Amino acid sequence: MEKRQVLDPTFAAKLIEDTLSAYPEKARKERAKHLAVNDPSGKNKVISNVKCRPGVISSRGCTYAGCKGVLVGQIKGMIPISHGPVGCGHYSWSTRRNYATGKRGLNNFVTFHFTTFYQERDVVYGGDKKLDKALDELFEMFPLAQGASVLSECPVGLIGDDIGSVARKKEKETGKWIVPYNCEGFRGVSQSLGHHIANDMWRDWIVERYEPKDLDPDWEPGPYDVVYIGDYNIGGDGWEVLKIFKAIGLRVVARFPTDPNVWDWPKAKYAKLTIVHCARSTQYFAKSMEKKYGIPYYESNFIGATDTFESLRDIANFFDDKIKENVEKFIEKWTPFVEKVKAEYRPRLEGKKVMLYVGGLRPRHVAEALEKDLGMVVIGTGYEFAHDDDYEKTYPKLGEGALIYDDVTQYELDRFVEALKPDLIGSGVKEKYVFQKMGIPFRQMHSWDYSGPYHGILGFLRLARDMDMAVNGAPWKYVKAPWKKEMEV
Amino acid sequence: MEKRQVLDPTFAAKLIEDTLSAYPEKARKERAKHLAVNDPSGKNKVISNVKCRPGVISSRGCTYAGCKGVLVGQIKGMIPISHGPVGCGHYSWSTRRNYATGKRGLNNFVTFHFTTFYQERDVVYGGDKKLDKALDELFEMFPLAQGASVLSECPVGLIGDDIGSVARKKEKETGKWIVPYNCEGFRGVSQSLGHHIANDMWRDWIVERYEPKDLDPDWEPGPYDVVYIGDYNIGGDGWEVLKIFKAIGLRVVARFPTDPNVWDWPKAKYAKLTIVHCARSTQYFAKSMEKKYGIPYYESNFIGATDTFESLRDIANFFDDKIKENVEKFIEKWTPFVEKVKAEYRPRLEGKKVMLYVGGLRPRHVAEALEKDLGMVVIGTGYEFAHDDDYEKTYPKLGEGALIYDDVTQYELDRFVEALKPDLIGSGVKEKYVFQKMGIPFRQMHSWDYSGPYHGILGFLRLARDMDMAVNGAPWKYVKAPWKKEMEV
Amino acid sequence: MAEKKRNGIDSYSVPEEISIYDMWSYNTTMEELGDKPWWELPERFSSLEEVWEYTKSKEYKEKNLSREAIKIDPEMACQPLGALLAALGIEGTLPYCHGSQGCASYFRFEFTRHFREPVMEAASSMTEDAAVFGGLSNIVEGLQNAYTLYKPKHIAVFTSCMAEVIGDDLKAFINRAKQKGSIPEDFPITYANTPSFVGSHVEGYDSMVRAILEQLAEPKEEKTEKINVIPGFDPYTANIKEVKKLLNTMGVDYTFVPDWSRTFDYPLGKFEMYPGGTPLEEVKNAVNNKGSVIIGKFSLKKTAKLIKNKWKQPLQAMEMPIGVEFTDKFIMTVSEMTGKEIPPEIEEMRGIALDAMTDAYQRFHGVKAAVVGDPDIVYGVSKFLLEMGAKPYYVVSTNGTKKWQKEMQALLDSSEFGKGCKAYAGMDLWQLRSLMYEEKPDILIGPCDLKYYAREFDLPLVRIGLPIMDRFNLHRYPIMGYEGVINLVTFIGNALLDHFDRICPEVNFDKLR
Amino acid sequence: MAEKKRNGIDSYSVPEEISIYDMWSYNTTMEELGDKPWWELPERFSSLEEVWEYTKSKEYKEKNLSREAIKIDPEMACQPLGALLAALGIEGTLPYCHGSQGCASYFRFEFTRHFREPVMEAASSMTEDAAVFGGLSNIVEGLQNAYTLYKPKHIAVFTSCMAEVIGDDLKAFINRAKQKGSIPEDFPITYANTPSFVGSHVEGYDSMVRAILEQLAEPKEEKTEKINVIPGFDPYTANIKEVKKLLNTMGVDYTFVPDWSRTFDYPLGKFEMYPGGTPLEEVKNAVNNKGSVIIGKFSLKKTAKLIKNKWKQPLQAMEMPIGVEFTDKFIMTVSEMTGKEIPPEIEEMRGIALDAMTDAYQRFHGVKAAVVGDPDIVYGVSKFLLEMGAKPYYVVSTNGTKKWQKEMQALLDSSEFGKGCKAYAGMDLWQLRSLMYEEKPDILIGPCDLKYYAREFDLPLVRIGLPIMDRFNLHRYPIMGYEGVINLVTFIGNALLDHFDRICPEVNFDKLR
Repeated sequence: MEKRQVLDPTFAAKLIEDTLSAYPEKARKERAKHLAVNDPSGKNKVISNVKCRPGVISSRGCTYAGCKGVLVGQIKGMIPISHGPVGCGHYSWSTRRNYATGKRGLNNFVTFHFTTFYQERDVVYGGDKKLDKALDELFEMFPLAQGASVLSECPVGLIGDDIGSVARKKEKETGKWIVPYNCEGFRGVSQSLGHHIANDMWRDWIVERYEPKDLDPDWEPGPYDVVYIGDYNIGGDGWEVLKIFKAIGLRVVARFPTDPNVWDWPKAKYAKLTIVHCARSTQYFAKSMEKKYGIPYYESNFIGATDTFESLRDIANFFDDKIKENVEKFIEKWTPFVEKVKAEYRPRLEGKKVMLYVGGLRPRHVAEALEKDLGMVVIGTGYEFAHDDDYEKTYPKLGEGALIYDDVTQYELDRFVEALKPDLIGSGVKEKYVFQKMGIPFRQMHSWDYSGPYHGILGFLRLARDMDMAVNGAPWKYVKAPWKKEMEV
Repeated sequence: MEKRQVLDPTFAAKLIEDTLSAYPEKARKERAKHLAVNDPSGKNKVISNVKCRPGVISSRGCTYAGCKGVLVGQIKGMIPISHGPVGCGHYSWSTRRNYATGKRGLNNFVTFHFTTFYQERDVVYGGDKKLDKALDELFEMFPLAQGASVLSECPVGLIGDDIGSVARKKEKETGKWIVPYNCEGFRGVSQSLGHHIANDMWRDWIVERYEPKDLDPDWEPGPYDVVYIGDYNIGGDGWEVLKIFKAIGLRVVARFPTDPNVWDWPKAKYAKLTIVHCARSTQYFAKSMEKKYGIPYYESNFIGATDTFESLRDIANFFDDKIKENVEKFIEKWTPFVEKVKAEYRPRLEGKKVMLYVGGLRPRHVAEALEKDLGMVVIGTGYEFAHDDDYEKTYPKLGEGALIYDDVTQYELDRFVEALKPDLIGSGVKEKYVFQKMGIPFRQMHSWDYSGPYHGILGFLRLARDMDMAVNGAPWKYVKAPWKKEMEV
Repeated sequence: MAEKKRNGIDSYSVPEEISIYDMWSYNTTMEELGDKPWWELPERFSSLEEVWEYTKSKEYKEKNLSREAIKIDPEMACQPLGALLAALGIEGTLPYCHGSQGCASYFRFEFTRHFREPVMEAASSMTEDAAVFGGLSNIVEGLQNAYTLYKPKHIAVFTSCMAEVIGDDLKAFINRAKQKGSIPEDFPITYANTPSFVGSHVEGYDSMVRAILEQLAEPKEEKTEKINVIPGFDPYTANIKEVKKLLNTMGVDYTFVPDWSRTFDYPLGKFEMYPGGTPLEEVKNAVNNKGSVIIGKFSLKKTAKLIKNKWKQPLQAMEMPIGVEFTDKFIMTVSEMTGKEIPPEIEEMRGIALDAMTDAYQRFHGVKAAVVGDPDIVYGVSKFLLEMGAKPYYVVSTNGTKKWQKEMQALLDSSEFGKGCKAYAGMDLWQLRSLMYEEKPDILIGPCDLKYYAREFDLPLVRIGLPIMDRFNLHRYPIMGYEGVINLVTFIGNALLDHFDRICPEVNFDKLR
Repeated sequence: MAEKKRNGIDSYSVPEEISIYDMWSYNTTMEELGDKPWWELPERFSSLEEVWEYTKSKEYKEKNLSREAIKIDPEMACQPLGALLAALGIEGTLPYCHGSQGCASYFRFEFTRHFREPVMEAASSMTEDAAVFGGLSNIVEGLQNAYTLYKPKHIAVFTSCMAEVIGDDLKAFINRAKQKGSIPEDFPITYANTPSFVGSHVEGYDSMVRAILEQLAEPKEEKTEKINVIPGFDPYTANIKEVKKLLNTMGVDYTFVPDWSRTFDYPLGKFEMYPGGTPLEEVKNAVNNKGSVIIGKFSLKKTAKLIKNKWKQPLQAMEMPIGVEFTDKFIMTVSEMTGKEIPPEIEEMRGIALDAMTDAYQRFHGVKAAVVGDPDIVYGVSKFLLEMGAKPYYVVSTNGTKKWQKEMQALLDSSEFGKGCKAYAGMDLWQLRSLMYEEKPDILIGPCDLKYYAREFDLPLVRIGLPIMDRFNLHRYPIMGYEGVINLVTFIGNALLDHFDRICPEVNFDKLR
């Protein structure tokens, strides 16, 4: 991408400095390392994946949230047990719009809240026995369940319960799959560790332990087998992508967490390519597959038309000419549609300033879609729980002078927004109403704000429509009372 | 029924006298003739079916209301045209819960509002041409219509339009049935004339003009053929009765206005018996059939279990032993059910005082059901638009001392209610909220208050339940603020 | 896995051995009862389906839209109904309908069903003899009876068709009644001519409001510091309360006339013959106030002329304050006319309304609505929809004039969200049906009569306007003012969500919306 | 004659040539994508239907009701959430959660989704090192950062699990932070222990309310003429406004504490860090007021003890004023405690509520409801239902205690309409499902989580309580007070009618209801 300045770097640096000045000494020093003015060459780096400063109001969640809420809770056919007190399971009950087919209570447990409901006596005497019994009760209630996922909350780890041995014992007794996740919220510094734990457990407790033929005797590997991971299927995102893979001749033999069919996962080790959408949450798995089975992986982006087409061409390069031809045909077929969408929406969005603050991939994936396809200008971006590699991938994609903020605090983000007055902010629901109060259009970019799918080509229309709806939304022009207009300009 | 006193006749007479004292001289004299203290022997008569006094607030409707709203508007397959200005059709649009099967807009026009929408020019230049054109447009819109009913509003008659000749002309042109009703609101003194007009027109324009074989070549008369008329099918009343007729072996060959299949009406002249429910609105037709074809008629009452059983036995007497046996079997089968309903509700209603003021049959039909089956005590009743014969049938059915009020005025009814403090009032929606404001339970007894069916045996359960719901309804005990209780007793 | 349907609302608190009987057993088909529907007879149409499909066709639509002599489901009532509303908004007033037997009952029905409240109205109850001799004797006796029995402080007389066709002279007749001693000479009686074959309830309302203001007026030399606020025909009690709340918050001294906010919303416990209304003294004095604001510019043309031309009062005749911009306009208009500043409390209310709008607008964006009802109400509701990014795609007012249609269309064209939207004056619902088969909207907004079409098209219906006879309390929730904005967001937004939750596939059945 | 289903809410304002694409095209079956569901594999269950039917059986029900170790869809949150609500009801207060990384985000999620408003809360963000060394350093730095950055007037500290399991001593830690100069010595910090493995959000709310009242109290010799009004855990802003309206109408001088009515309902235009809350001066002085009324007797047991035993104030701990009788009781209690007479305006409000009740009760009579939620709320809502003649057939409170169950059952038994109705403490929704398959109710009332069951049983759902994440503005409509009675009549009554209009046969599709 050519070099372009989106903010005056001196101004941006001053803004960061001014903002930091409000902190006490220690926090100021620490927070300074998380904030930078972008130089696309990556000269100005931020640090990341370290503890929050206490007291600052961070948006981060915890390891349990990353493990249960983002990944494990979505597995179809596995009962996700929030193991511990009632709260964590309550707050993460159906709050992510990760879609899955199946019938609730029969073979789909995604929209439930299962809790072992720790009481004081469980904290004092330990909860392993309760878990043991809970599993019996659950399989009695839901005989079609393939198994259960046990997700530990803080007290479980702190009091030294051993969910691993309970899992092993009950697997033998019941014949079900039971996967223990020690994802207590106090471990790690954010959601990120939760992803890692989930990846490792899936590899060790499912993919490595079972063979495809155990579940599907007729199954044979094929030349176009791929695994698709790291797409949360928000609003149906992943289904859009699966349809495209089908259109270009690939066979998706396993996937998560898009409507994740856990019984297919053992096939992952026989695939030809692992396609990763959110590298932050699922590249651990991809790397394991590469290391142990030599399966290459590719980090895709299906947000935005340009990146979708580019990702497809890249994927085709792992295969033969047939797939390459299919991809070209696909692109040819859909280009007129993409142009129509751009013609409709780009003029309405061109040059609009955007600030992003999201999770582990969208701060750069979305940024690219908004800039390349819709002509918007991203003047600030940051991650809740990214690592260095994420930022390394980010710097070159953003314009010069853009603010980079890692684990941004409520205080910092408020100041940046007040100073920069963006036309649109894309972040989470906790931020949404703060900025809407200021009269600034906002989209929740974790959950697509109850919309979606945004992935793929049809999703691009929805993305473009929604950005227009936000930026040019009807009520915004009424924010200020007409009798106040002259006084407060 | 044995003689029993429900109010002290001296007290009742004094109440009437006191109430009348508020009137100016002329109105007092006139109104005095409409009010009486019941003597079951019929000694104290009221006059009826005369003009309202102006200015008094009467509940009566008009001839159009009686003709269109009560009878003609319900005919299935015939498009009811409110011929004149827009209002009358608007106010009578689907406001009666007279049920009919069929598909709205295809072969059922009961829930529509059709108006020729007179404007000033139509009043000045006449509206016959407009009607002519309206009929063409309607048959174009609704090709499955059997025909149309033309219902005149006031201006039509006042300016001298001739809807009869328009109807005849259009019948020839279109092959449809077109029946003109000169039911202008200024004719007559109440709804009553509207019923009469409808009866006569149906006889002259439908029953007399067509033969059953014209419409149903296979049809043959049978020994158990009856006609059922005067049941408005409120909330499905008529269907309950039709089911009973079927159960006892009668064949209903024509009926109105229960889901009225106009194409069957010509069969009426071949029936063995005309069963009349509301004699006030449909005995004209029954008498015509008797006079011209020697078909006897019977005035039934299917409100309440006792009267339903009695009516069935009476009807059976018009037929052979087979029907009589069927009726006895029917009664035997349903008596335990009736006893259960009574056991449940009678103790909750026994002795409760009721005042009624309804239309043309219910002031006595309902009174009987409430008294005989549910043990309530009717202390006052009256008709909006009855004639002498209705009152003659009423006196013996009510207790001594009960108030009888014809075309009661809002003023009179308020005074009576204030003085008598009944436990329940059954009247129309215009009265409902007046008396509810006073904290007195109320049931709309024209429309069954959005409930029903009340007819027949299952309807009796609903009737009993609803009376209990009204009299013992939960919110009534809260009417007075608790902090006011001591002060205002 | 389907559940057997139950008629939930009709579950009984009856012993089980009784309740097992199916109380809706009349669902027995007519065929079971031995009926043979005529349309199945051999010589008739063989297929209902075929005719039904025809009624959805373009060909049918063209015929339907070109009808001239018949209206099918028009959404409007007649003049005296509006006159009745105006009369009920004045203290101690007995409305009196001079016309045929029966009209008065119809008007009372309409309001009593809509508000679920008593509605008092006397009538001349003219019959055939009056057609021959005129209604003089009816009015002479009628006024005497009404005055004696019901002890009003004022009687408002209006006509229905018959009196107009036979040419009764109201003014002369009333004078005659006074001469004859039916009522005292100085007793205030106002009168208006309101034939049903002209205009609609809206025009009748206007005529009666004008008559009351004009005929009761007691002009004085000096002007007061008060203003008059005069609502258009409006079937809500809460709208009046909301507008008065805004005026009170601003500290404005005003006469709200007419005012039926208590007439149709007063406590249980005691029946009141005259529960509400603008005090008569204020009505008499309205002529002396320093200005007037009409909220409902399509409803009050004659009244506007009285104030402007005869009273020569400063007058602002504006839209109903529905939606944020028209409410702002109302506030600023009042502020300008009275010199009162707009206090922070008003801004707080406004800001909360904006908050509700921005919370919900993404559910409104692009949603196509069919909006049906009186000219002023659909004008305001459509404006609100545009402010939310929704599309008032079909704006239908059977009683809208050509002038209304032009202004309505201009409003639609003034917003980018109004693209493709159209205003239809004089249209009836059966015509709207044809339009909807061409392009189906997402929601219907209007009186309860629309329910037949909501069912046919499986669309949500938000009930606004008159009549609403099948739901509780809706007149108790304002659609005007900033509070009205919040209610419209709630009612329309949640209706869209209810509907979507119902029709969406299970995978999309989200706990977050 | 069926219409093709459309996803109405998602209609697009896009050019036609784009909009023709079906945006919900992912409804493509998984089979089309080459998936084979595992439950169709030969060795597995051959029939989903069979298992589904089994889950509706009596046998299943018995197993389901005897579960001991797992809860399935329990309807309750944990203590710190309640503490957060209490803190947000105090002027200038920064809530501060001392516990693991992440908890605070969950609590903020819950309220921000429910109210659609910003929710501010700082946290200690403890991680593994704190598990080893304790949370002292986190709180010392945390309080300093929070104080310096966000400039609160008061910080309210509460705990989540971790701090409780490792045994952090809040009081000592806070003193330590002050000694270290993190915050000024005289800066008010209150604290409460709120472990998630004890009680629910309701108990956490109680603990924090008590802590705030107790720890901020500045007792004086003299008593004021004011009373304290203390609400139970209540996820509405409008309830507070309604109760205050009643108090203001009575002319009572009161301290309403805590008060989040503006916290979650303030104007768009400017973000406010501390938009609402009871003034701190009033909170400090609450101890000196002449009496207290608790509205939410199941929510505030510890607070009640403080007031009664420690403050020795006259205390009335009563039901939430939901429904007419509990509202009457509230009015009379306040009147008695303050000596203020009950003015006619209150009677007017009450009478209008009664009017709405009697207009609608025939639609409620005998209707069986499943009512789910917090103990105080379901207690009040059930009372309202009984007052309407409806049957609160299943009253489910996962966080209800045995004592609550007993009192709730007694309330049900006290009414003839409560016959057959039952209270269920500790029950979860999956258990309620089994009950409902035995006897299906007519309507569900409770938080939005019930929607899954509403869909399964095809029942109307009236959303009351916390959380409501899928509808707009409901917290802006009170369910308390006389206004609340009207709203409950409207919401429940019209939901019943909506549902009936939907499921009734066409012959019964009436324009009048």
